Amino acid sequence: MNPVTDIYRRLHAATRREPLLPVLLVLLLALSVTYHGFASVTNFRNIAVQASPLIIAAVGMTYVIMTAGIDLSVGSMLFLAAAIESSHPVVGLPTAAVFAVICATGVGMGLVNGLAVALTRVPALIVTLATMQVFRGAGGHITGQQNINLPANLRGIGTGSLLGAPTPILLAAAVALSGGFVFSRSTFGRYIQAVGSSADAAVNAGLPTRRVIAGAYALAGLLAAVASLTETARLGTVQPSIGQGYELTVITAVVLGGTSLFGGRGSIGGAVLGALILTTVQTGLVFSGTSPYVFDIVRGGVLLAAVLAAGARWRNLAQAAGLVSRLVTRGTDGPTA
Amino acid sequence: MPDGELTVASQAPAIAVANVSKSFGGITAVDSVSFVVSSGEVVALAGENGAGKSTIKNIISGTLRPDSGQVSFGGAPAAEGVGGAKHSGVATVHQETSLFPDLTVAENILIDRLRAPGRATVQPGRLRRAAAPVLRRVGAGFGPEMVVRDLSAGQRQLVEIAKALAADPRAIVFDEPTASLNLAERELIMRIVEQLRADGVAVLYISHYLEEIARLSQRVVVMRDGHVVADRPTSELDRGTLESLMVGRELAQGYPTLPRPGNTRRLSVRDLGDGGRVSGVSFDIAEGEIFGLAGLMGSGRTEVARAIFGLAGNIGHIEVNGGRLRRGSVRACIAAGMAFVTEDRRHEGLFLDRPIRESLSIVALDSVRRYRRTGWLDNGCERRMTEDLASKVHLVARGGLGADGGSLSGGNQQKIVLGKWLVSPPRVIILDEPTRGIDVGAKAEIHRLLVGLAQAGSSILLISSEMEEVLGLSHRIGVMHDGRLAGVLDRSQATQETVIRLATGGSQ
Amino acid sequence: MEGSATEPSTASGAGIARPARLAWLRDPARRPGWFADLAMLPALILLILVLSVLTDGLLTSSNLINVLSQSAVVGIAAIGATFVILTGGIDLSTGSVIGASGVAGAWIITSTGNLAAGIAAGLVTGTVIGLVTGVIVATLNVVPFAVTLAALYVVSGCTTLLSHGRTIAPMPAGFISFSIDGPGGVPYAVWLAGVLYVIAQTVLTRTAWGRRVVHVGANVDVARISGVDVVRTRTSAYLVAGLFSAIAGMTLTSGLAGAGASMGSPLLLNIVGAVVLGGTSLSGGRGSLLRTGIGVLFLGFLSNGMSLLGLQDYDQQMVTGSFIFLAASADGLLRWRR
Amino acid sequence: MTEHHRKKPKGVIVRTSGVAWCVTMVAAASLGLVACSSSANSGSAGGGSTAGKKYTIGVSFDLLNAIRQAEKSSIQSAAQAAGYSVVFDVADQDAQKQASQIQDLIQTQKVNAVIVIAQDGQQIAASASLAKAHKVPFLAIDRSIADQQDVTFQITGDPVADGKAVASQFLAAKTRPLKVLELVGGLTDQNAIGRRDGFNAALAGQPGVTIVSQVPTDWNPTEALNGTSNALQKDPAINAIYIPSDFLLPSVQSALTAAGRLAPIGNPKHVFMVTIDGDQNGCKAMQAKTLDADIATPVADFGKQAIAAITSARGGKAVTPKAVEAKGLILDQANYAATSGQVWGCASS
Repeated sequence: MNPVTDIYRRLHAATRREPLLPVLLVLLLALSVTYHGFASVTNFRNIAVQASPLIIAAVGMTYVIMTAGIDLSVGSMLFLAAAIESSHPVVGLPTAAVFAVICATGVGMGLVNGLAVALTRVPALIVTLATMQVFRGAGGHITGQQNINLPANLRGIGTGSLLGAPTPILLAAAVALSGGFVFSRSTFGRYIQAVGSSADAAVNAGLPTRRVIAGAYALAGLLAAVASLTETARLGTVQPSIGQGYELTVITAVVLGGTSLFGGRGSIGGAVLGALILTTVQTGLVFSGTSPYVFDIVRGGVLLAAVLAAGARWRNLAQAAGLVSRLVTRGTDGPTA
Repeated sequence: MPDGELTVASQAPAIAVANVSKSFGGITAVDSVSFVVSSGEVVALAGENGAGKSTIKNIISGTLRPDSGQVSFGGAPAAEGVGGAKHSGVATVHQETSLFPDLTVAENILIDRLRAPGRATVQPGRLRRAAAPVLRRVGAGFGPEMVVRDLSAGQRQLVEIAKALAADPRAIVFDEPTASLNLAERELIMRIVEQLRADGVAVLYISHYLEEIARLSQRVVVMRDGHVVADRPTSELDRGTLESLMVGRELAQGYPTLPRPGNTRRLSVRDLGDGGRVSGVSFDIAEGEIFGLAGLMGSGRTEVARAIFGLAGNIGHIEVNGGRLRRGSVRACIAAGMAFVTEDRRHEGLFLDRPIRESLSIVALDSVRRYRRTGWLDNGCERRMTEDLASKVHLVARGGLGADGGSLSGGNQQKIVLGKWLVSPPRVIILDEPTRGIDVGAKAEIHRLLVGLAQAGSSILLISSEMEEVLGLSHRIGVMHDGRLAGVLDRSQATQETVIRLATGGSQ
Repeated sequence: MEGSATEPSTASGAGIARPARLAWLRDPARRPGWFADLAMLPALILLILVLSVLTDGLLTSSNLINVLSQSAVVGIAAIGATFVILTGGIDLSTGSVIGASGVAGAWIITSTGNLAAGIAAGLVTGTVIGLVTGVIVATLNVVPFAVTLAALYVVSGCTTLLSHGRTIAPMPAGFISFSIDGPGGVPYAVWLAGVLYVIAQTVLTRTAWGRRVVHVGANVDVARISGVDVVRTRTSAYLVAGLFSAIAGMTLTSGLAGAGASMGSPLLLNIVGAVVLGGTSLSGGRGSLLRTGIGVLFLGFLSNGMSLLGLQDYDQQMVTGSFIFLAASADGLLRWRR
Repeated sequence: MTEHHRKKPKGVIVRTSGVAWCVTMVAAASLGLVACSSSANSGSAGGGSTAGKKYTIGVSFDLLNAIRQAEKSSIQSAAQAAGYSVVFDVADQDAQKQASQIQDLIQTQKVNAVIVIAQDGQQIAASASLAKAHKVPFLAIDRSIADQQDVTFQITGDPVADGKAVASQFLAAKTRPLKVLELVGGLTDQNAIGRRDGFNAALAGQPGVTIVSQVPTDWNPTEALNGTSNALQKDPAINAIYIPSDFLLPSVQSALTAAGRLAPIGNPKHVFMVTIDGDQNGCKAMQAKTLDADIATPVADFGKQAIAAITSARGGKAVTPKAVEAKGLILDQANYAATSGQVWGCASS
């Protein structure tokens, strides 16, 4: 087996597992060709740094969506963690202590979601819709809606660099790798997919479904806090508008990555690639200098394309085309047909 | 009858149920049930649907807590929850497969032992190596790396049994393991049960098939309406008494006499296929004729039925009453007067959490309109239509037609799935395993209904894995083998042997 | 678990076995369907009582009219959202459609000065967006959450692009009066919302289409096999949602005497929250417009009461969030406890 | 036959409403608690309508951030001085919510005057005419209202003028040619549109000053940070940035430090920056000489002149001039020592 075919085989296996890999490469290539400033190490480093918080939050969200749940409160958790980080007693602590406190807060917030979803039969969408407003309100209470600047040591996480690479990238890479490892190689990861795949079978098999679900949301809370650490460190200040609408961006990245919203099927690698693609598109738009209004349209279009590609099986598409034409010819005869 | 005297082990019985009771929302499901299963013994648990067999199974397996009474394994009282049963070596094979569609076969089988003791992580390779021998033991023809979503119903049942055997338990509870299996696979399961008994494992075998009970069990526990009505050695019970014990009244023996079929061709199918394994199937059904479709599990019978009704691939040419049918659309089939009774009544038959009235009136909803063109519904007319349908199929609904579909027993649910098509007499009725998993009494009623419909002129396509039922009810029997129609036998030539020969690929 | 209704021992005799002891409240068969829909009414009444004690001036007629007119827009859009949720889907794009239809209508009104043409344009815009979303969800069998999320971005982006982010104003006096004055001091918009609720509830319970919407949500396979045109029912549900969002958009434009691209986006949370608060189940197949109406009023009185209490902005968010969870868990707690 | 596990509950009506009843009781109790605690610290009379007692002013802001807090305290201090009490609402950038809140203030809480920062200049017209109908003075600060007829008094910044003022700073800049990165606030926010259009109009056709890229931020600090670093990456020759509001300044500063371009004036790598509003960050940046100019919003005037207008309106006198356009106070390196005292950001820092 000469090395070339070996590399080709492994690449082929990788693309079969992660269909998004070629899409990202083609996108980067196209942008590098069209815009001269794009194809430079600093730019790729920039994209990676900007994508890091999204990657970290997307890994947590993938675990939640894998259990056939959803977490709308990730944006508000980001803000509350930042608020607590900038609040009086915590901001004075040494960096390691702050890091520990914020991670503990994250797990606490995640557990609030997890226990509510696991113990009561309230659908995850509603639990997190409620906690989204509760966390946002709590954060506002703590910061009193002021802009609070962070001391230098806390900003180090965002702007410092370790072993030559910016810390956010290292953090994101660590979270992605450990997330993937835990998912495929730990019983918790297997149980997550099992619970999402069929809740009844999980009860029958005696799996600790409630603990698994609570664990998934706790993990999502922890990663939201870690994402908040990197995000606020880069921003330098804590402001009331942090994390607003962030949950929709994170969900877009996870759905782009091929994770099914019905639960059971998905991949951590997909979420990471989804986040990178979204950030690359955002950067590409700045480079292309198109009018600012177009940003939302492009983001919606990318999500729609990903969903159509993943959701519709091609046979189904042909059948759908036939149906649509028949639907149109017969004319929609209104609701009282 | 199993030979050799009973070697009942001396020490405490493997499974002991001591006057267990359980009720749901005021209605008692089981009331002070007691019996024991010692190791090295197969105890059959028989009873009509709704007699409480599944409740007992769930209590033993730990998914349900009894209101009163006690379950103990090998003398020690059962711990709380599903884990309790597992720790004391009791495995359960559920009838509704409890598998994870998105996980691999190996992960499903070893779901509660994913990590080897002392190892920190899960090794997929080790899982596959551990699962392969168990799969071979149940004779599964597929590998441990397959994803369960891609397996057929029969294959999933084999994985379910392999999962129970993997824990090499001291006692196993089988809940109708052979319901969706064909003859060859059923034979394999029975041999496994006999092997388990020889190895000293205690087996509680829940089944509707009286011949299986007769062959496998030493003792039979018969339940009716939540009580144990008999707990006697199998040798003392012949088929007739067993049936009457279960139903509590005399059962009309045999099948109703068949009317003479008409000669005008009602349904003609030409080289039908679903784009997959099934192809080239052609047959005709005359007016008032019952055409049975037999064959091994996975031979494509369900696919044929679904292809005709537009639910699966649309290759081939179908004519109803001479009119060509536009393929691939359920609504066109219904417009042409066809009806389809689905195999999986709980998920495709009726609404479990909507009133029964809505499940009954859904097909003919347009005929219940008050004013011709508008969509307005006339409640009074709908109530009259549904009550007349319910009486036509002898539906017994304790809470009236407003109660939810889920509150009914299996037999009554099946009557609804059939009843909703009978507003106007259908020209063609396709039935896919109409009497699977329902009790003897309800089964007889459905047989009478089918024959009545045939008399009224509808032509019926009956698919059933129960050889006795297909032979008893059909004018002609088509036998499927590996996706092809192996042959069509007339009622006179059709016997169990000839059908089996065709079903297993032999010549006519 | 055995079916709770064990078959009576003697299965003799056809026909419906009359339930033995008939407590009118306990027997679901005899109780009219809409009674169960009032599950959240005691909660609403209690909330109003508590708020009227804590603040004064809540129960004055002018404040009651204010609450109704303030809840009219969310109420009308919630009708469409209810139909979509009943089919088992969800429509995140309702906020953007409110903005889009408002801007389209306002643009036609200001450029041509013809009120009727403007309103028609707004309604057509919303309905077309609903149809496109519905076709994608129904025919390509794609997850509604993701499709409507994409629609949210695309629609708001296009509206902002076409209107260059500017608010289109002023509106003709006749159009503004639609949401201010009306018979008995109650604005026409509130009467419109009330009439729409009555029509929608009747259509849902008394027409074949309404029955089919619920059946597609309860169990799509049973519906498909029983001859329900699942694709058309789902598509028409999103079309109706688009229409109601458009009506809400025009009402909001008249209320604010101008239309802005992002005027609708903050309303999405209230619309979905109100539908769920009322008790319509997110998995589809269970719910009604009566429940949604109660949910809308609940949120309306809650936010009105809190602003009268002078609660800080972030405290209001916390209270609203906990109320949505508590009301939803009232139903959930029941199932969990059993 | 195993039963479907998640069986629909035997939802007997008595039990459902029973649970709903007790759950709402708990929630109502918590609401009462929050209400008491919050009314204690918001200073306004505890929810009771203010008939007969102190003259009450109802205030409705579009959102709550640093500059709004400053405006809130300026109103509160001026009102305290004049003996008025203040009831305070925030509309979370939702025009309809703002209209509802103003309706509640006027009709239910029966406030004697209303001060508003409008989420949208045109869409606030309905509330203004409501106030006029109830003969309640309707004042607007910071953001102008399009249709003046129902407004008693208005003291606003002038976004277009602020944009022009920033442009004049760019024209006065010594380094040539200026390649400008223009950050845009909310795409649908009339204030941001005014500041952008004023700036673009003033720079149109000017030699030596070109806007190389426009980056939308939707008033979101993260998008400002990422947008700036991407723009710097795309066009390293950028040597001037227009920041429509100070609260985005920290993000731009982080992006510049990451690109190694944050340097005080005089250092060749210095990027010419001008911003608006004059908050604490702006003032600090002026001291550190990394910021070239800041068009400070006269927050203190807003509070004082609004309360003064109310007092005169209360006395029956017509308020003249009806609309005051308080141009931004230009604070640049030259007049820093003299004017920094009047800038609200520097006063409190």
